[in-house]
Amino acid sequence: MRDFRVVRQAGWALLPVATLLLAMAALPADAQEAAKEPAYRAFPLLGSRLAVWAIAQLHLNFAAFILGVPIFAVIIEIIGWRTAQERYDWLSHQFVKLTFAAFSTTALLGSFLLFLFVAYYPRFWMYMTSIFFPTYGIYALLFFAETFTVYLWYYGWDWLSGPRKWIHVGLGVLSNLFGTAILLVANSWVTFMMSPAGIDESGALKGSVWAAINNYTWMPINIHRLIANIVFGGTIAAAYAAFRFLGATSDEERARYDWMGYVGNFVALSAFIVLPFAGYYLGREVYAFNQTMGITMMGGFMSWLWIIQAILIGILFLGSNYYLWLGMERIPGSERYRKYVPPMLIILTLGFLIWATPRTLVVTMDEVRAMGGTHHPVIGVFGVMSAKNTVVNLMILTTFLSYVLYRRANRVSTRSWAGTGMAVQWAAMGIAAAIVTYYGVKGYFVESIVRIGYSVYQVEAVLGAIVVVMAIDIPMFRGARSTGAIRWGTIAPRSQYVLILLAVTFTWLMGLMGFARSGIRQHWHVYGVMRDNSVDAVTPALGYAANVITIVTIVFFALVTFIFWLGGLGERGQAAGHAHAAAPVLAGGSNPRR
Amino acid sequence: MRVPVGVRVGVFALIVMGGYTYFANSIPQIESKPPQELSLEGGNVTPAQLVKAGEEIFHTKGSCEICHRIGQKGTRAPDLAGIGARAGKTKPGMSAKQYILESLLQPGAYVVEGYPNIMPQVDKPPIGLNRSEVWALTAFLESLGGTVDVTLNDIPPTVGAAAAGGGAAAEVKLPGDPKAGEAIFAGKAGCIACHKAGKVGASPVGPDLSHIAKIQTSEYIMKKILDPVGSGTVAGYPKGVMPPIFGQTLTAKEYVDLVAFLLTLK
Amino acid sequence: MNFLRSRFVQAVLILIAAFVVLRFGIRPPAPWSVVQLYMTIVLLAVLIYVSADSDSWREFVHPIRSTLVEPDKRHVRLALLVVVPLLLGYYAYTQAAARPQAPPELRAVHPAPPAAIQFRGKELTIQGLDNPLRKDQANLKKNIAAGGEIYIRNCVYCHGDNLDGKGHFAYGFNPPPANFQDPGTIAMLQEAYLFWRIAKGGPGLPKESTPWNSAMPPWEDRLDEQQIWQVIVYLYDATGQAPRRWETEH
Amino acid sequence: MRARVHRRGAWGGQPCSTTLAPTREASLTVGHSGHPDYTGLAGSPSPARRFALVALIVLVFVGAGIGAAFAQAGDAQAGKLVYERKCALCHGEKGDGKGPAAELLVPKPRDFTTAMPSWAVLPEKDRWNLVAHLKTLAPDTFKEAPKKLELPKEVASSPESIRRGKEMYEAIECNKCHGTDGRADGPSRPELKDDWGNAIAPANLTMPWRFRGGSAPVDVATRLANGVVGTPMPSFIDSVEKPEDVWHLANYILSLGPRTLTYATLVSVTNVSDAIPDDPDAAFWKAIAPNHIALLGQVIVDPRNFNPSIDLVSVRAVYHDKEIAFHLTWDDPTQSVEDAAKKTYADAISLQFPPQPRPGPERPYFLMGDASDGVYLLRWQNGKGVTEAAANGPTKIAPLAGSEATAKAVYVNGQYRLVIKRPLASKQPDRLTFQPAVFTPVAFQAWDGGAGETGTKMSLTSWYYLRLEEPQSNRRFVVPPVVAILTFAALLLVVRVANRRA
Repeated sequence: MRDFRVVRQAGWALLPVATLLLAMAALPADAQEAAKEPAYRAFPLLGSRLAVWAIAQLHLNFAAFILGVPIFAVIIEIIGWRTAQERYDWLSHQFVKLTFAAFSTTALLGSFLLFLFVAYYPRFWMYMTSIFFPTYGIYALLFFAETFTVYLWYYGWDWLSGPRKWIHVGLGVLSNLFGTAILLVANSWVTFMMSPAGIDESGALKGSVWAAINNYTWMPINIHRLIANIVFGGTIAAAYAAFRFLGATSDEERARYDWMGYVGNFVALSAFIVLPFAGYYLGREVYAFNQTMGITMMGGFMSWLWIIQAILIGILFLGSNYYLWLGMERIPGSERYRKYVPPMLIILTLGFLIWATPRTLVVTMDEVRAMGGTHHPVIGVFGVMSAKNTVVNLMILTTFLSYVLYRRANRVSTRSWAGTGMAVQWAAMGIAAAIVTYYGVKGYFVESIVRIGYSVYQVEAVLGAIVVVMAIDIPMFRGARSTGAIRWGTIAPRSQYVLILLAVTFTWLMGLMGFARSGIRQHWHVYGVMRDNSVDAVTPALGYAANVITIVTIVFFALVTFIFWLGGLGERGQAAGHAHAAAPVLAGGSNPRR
Repeated sequence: MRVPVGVRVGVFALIVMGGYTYFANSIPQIESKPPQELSLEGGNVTPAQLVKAGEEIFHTKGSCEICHRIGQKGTRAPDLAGIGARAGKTKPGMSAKQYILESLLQPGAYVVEGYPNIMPQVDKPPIGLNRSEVWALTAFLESLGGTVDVTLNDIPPTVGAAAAGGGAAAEVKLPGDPKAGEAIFAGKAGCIACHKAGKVGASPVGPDLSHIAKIQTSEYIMKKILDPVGSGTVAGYPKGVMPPIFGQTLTAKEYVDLVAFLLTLK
Repeated sequence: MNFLRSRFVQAVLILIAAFVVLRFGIRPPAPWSVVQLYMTIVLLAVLIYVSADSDSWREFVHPIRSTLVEPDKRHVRLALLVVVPLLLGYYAYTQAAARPQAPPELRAVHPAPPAAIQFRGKELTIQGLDNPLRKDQANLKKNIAAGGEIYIRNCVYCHGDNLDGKGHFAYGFNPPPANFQDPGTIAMLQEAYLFWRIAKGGPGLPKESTPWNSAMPPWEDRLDEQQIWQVIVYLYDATGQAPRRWETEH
Repeated sequence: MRARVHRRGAWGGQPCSTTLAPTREASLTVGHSGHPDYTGLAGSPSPARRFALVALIVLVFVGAGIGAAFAQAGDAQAGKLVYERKCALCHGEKGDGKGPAAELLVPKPRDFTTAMPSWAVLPEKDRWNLVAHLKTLAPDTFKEAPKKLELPKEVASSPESIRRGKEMYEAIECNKCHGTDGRADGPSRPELKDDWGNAIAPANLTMPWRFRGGSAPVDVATRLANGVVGTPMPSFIDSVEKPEDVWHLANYILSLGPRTLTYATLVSVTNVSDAIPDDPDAAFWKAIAPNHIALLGQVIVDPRNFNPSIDLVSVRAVYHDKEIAFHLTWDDPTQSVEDAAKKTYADAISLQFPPQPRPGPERPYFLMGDASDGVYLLRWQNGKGVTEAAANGPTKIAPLAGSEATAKAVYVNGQYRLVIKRPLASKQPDRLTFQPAVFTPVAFQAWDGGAGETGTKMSLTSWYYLRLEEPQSNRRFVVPPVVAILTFAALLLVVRVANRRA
């Protein structure tokens, strides 16, 4: 029975690979033939652009999920393996199960996307092939290797346990390496479209394909996507746990999924905190590649996109903190820290207000006249980078404080130097906040080029404080006295909606950023090289983009729900047949030792 | 009545996304349209579009403004205001359309009295307009006081062949004689009064031209001689010293020779 | 004051106070769109505040629930059932009957410059372009003075003699002329960007910056390259701002 | 209270001579605490040109909100630096009014009545330093300390006062320059010159918000008592019958127009059911609220117009199911038609629309469109009437055949009032069909032919919105009850659910 399923699933995943190879073979061999091809064909009803957009976005969502989740799944598996805690192994297996269910859908969407390119943008695809043909083979090979290792990893879970666990962990690591390599290859195509390199004026490849791969935005996108994938995987896994929590019928089940949601969210949050820095690096490289593109992105046509992005990020910040605060309630002893909540909330809210302040205002003419210009003398001060960098760093610091308080909610340090340690921790955070604010204010009085450099100091101050605080925190609470075990499963149900809010918001945000990344090319397929002459060459307005993103996100969640439901069906059938896989008892008695 | 978890979560997610979508739709919507690219040949072009394209070419690629002005008498070339009306009467037996085309494609065939014969053929490098561009430019000139009646068929198919083939301006081979140009540099034009060019000249008034062909395009050099002010002055040198008279004092041959000489300075 | 202890009352008071501050405390008045955005954020924060722990949430919900449920609050309940719909209906009436206003507009503050422009038949690459006059420090003073003359002859009508965008013609144009004293304008831009804006004016703007509305003339018809650079050095000198430099890396 | 005023000669409303009478020791103390006091100047009788300039500058600076009693000593050297930075471009380094901007400004820089902005942005110290520096430019003039002039006691505005003011207005012949209704259309207007021989226009008294000296009664009374140095405006304190007549005059002048004006951002077109009268002076129009639109000089295309004559048009617009009508009111000091001998052109005004309604924010270029994207104009010219026209730029205006628009204009005492009518829907594809409840772009252009305005020499606006109010909109009666009922239902549901759970 199970073997049959393996074959069937493997078939599903291999089908796209075959399609891909077939499609490539079908491409006209030489340029003579290519010239006869029409440049575009029209996708029925939707139009080619919308079709490609929607499928690419869906494919990307799934791909991000199946690449992101295994990264922390393998880390959790290693934790479980080294600490010999069954529940981590169970959790890791759960996560991989989620990935696994989404695997073939990803491949299917990928091949569909390929079909769309070949069929509806033949000339564009021809051009990309002329540059990247060598990478296609590598991609197919990597995909095959990835499929193979993930299958072994998932199905070998029981078989490769005990003394052979190291092989199993090795498989997990290997599948992640393959997955990341796939990401890097695919990114080279995407980033080449944004910031082409290694080609001559006519657009032909100059030297080796490596120059085209290693273009301005390739490495920043690699880093940004890798981190974002972890965040995304974490939020989706947490949302899944939240969903199961809300539908749970027993305390034991609730406890288990409460914990799973917590871990998923913790993973997401940890990666999320570094994401803005990766985004900043990407932004800088875009500017460095082409100033016009940079300004289109930040100041011009897309300026309001960043206000929406700011609102989404603000909601992610508020939501993450809110979840931690609600989570403290299930920890005896946390009442000590409740008094910190209002001040933290005030900082986060003020930060959010400034963070979301638009620079390009939506104003009526009456308002313009009242303001004496399109700039507001007060609000304008908050709309600039200096203010935003400052508040986002303070928000990160506050979120970190929330997490530190959560960590020590049920613990009392027994170290003799605890008082001094805490004083140093507070001082580190205070100094970091002071540095951030100082450079934020000073940024208004220096010229731009100097101001840009200040953001680096601000980031360093925050990261420095995080490192110092954690370096003290870990020894300080080793072997600490407990004020009581965490009562998993007793968290307020509204916290689970927060997890769902975070997942929805992050997915939507990914769609928005996809639009931004793709939209800044404007009317180019390959920026500055291959013009988009199709009927869809117009870069749509934000409202239209939002509609598309919402629909794609709904479809994505519907598909995910359906796939998880299918996975659940199998599990139920199994549960009826065999004894239920040992799920660790979490309620009571388990005090996570780290 | 308990609402199923799936429904509750679904509704919640929809509300959240609906909020984002509503906000994105509530701000004024701006699309980014690609710049209009006029495909002249084969397409249905209105005279107005043609004139607009021609006006663009006049100001940019055509480099016409180096010598010609509209509504202002130039020192090197006639004022083009009202050319559309005047063109039909200038040369007996020639319509406005024919006259303008002749002036663009064979500038030497008829030179307005009082002006030197210095105009280059617009379909040859360095200007190198293609057939459509000549078409649009003619339409624009006709529109200055006359009616636009030029069609693509009026323009010989051979026009712009050189431009289409060559492409890059770097390959321009000018017909001038560098030897003769050197004599003009030292003699008639008096460039050596201010410029140094290799062994010739020494005065530091203007920039050293010994390697000018390496650092400047032929286009720039040609323009700079005719329009010293409009082409900008190299930083560090006084502005407005170079006289703007060469368009009038030099003959077309002398001018071409001088450019040819300067282009040898690498 | 026991009354102020109530979470429900606190929530309402915070919202009212925030609205009063944002709507009436900022001078000149903040655009309505910004006030709305801010109030949404404040509302979110207040909801989190009242529900951040279970006690607080119970306390917040209690008055609402008791009003809805308890028999002795029947009159309050009925009153609310009448008053709230009436209030919202009245609000809807004021909205529907209001005199229509000109719709709000959005105009990109810093539109994206082209990589290169055609300036009087010559191609100028904007990206990485520096003001040539800055190299000539000896004559900078002279150039600034020349720029001042050009400014006062050409620009002052809109941008004002104090360079604050309040010239004679400023009050009637939409968009209003740029205020160079504002640190958010020229101080954020490279000189080459200013060159593009001055040379090409309103008609040279990309679509998202509503080129059809801008009254900025394309100055390439009147000023030559040197003169535009002179005006630019004057603008920075007269406002005490420094231009943004190009980054040296890459 | 009798003002101590030393004056020479009487002006009697004559066009000004080029000599200045600078012996006015005009300083007045007025019991009006919110207002600054004014310090007049005394000096030698020499009408030195530089003196006049410096005097004016000092007057303006001192007037800019500084109490005379606390006149501080400024640092002339520091003032020189400020002067060079902020003033010299207009007024010249030597203060002789020969800065580079001088040729374009009207009135010329030395005359501060219109072109000079408020320099209140400068720190007070800088302003005092400037005063000190300015005094060094004409040192002889400032040897004597200024003396004071006192205005009579303020008379509050009342119908009687205004009536008395109107009598005085005619008695001292204000109308010779300022016109019967104060619209600057008096018969002497063409001959007016400032003290240096430049043509200068009288103020339009119906627009007090434009008075550079301020539009408070005390400001106006001060101008009347003092005159405006350097301009043909003399002192009238001795011409009026009684000194307090300056207050009656001030009250009358301020009754001619609103103190401030709110400019419109939207032209609202009212829906009417009756026939729309052709006569611009019909009572019908008075009931419609005007939309005031600011016009500015065209400075983009040559020849440019830096000193536009017409700067305001008030628009009233109505429509019914067949027609739309625009009632336009604007001040023009001279009624003129095309006349090559006198170098005048026809007065004209035009309304500009896109030729078709279009979705999205995109529109033709506001300056009458361009070659590829033209505009549709409703254009009225004095003597020629209304035409419909298409324009592809300010120099490419082509009348459209088969115009369906009609117009009727009147010109009274320096003001045009015009009604233009057109069918709501146009049968032609190149002419806009007006639709209710749609924001239609609209712009205006005006030409004062008497001031030599024609072609691109015009005043104009950028795009505004025009909106036809929905006919008999029921929305406000339908929407609120629906909202109320829905709210009620929602509340009821909440109460019921809560009770069931409890």
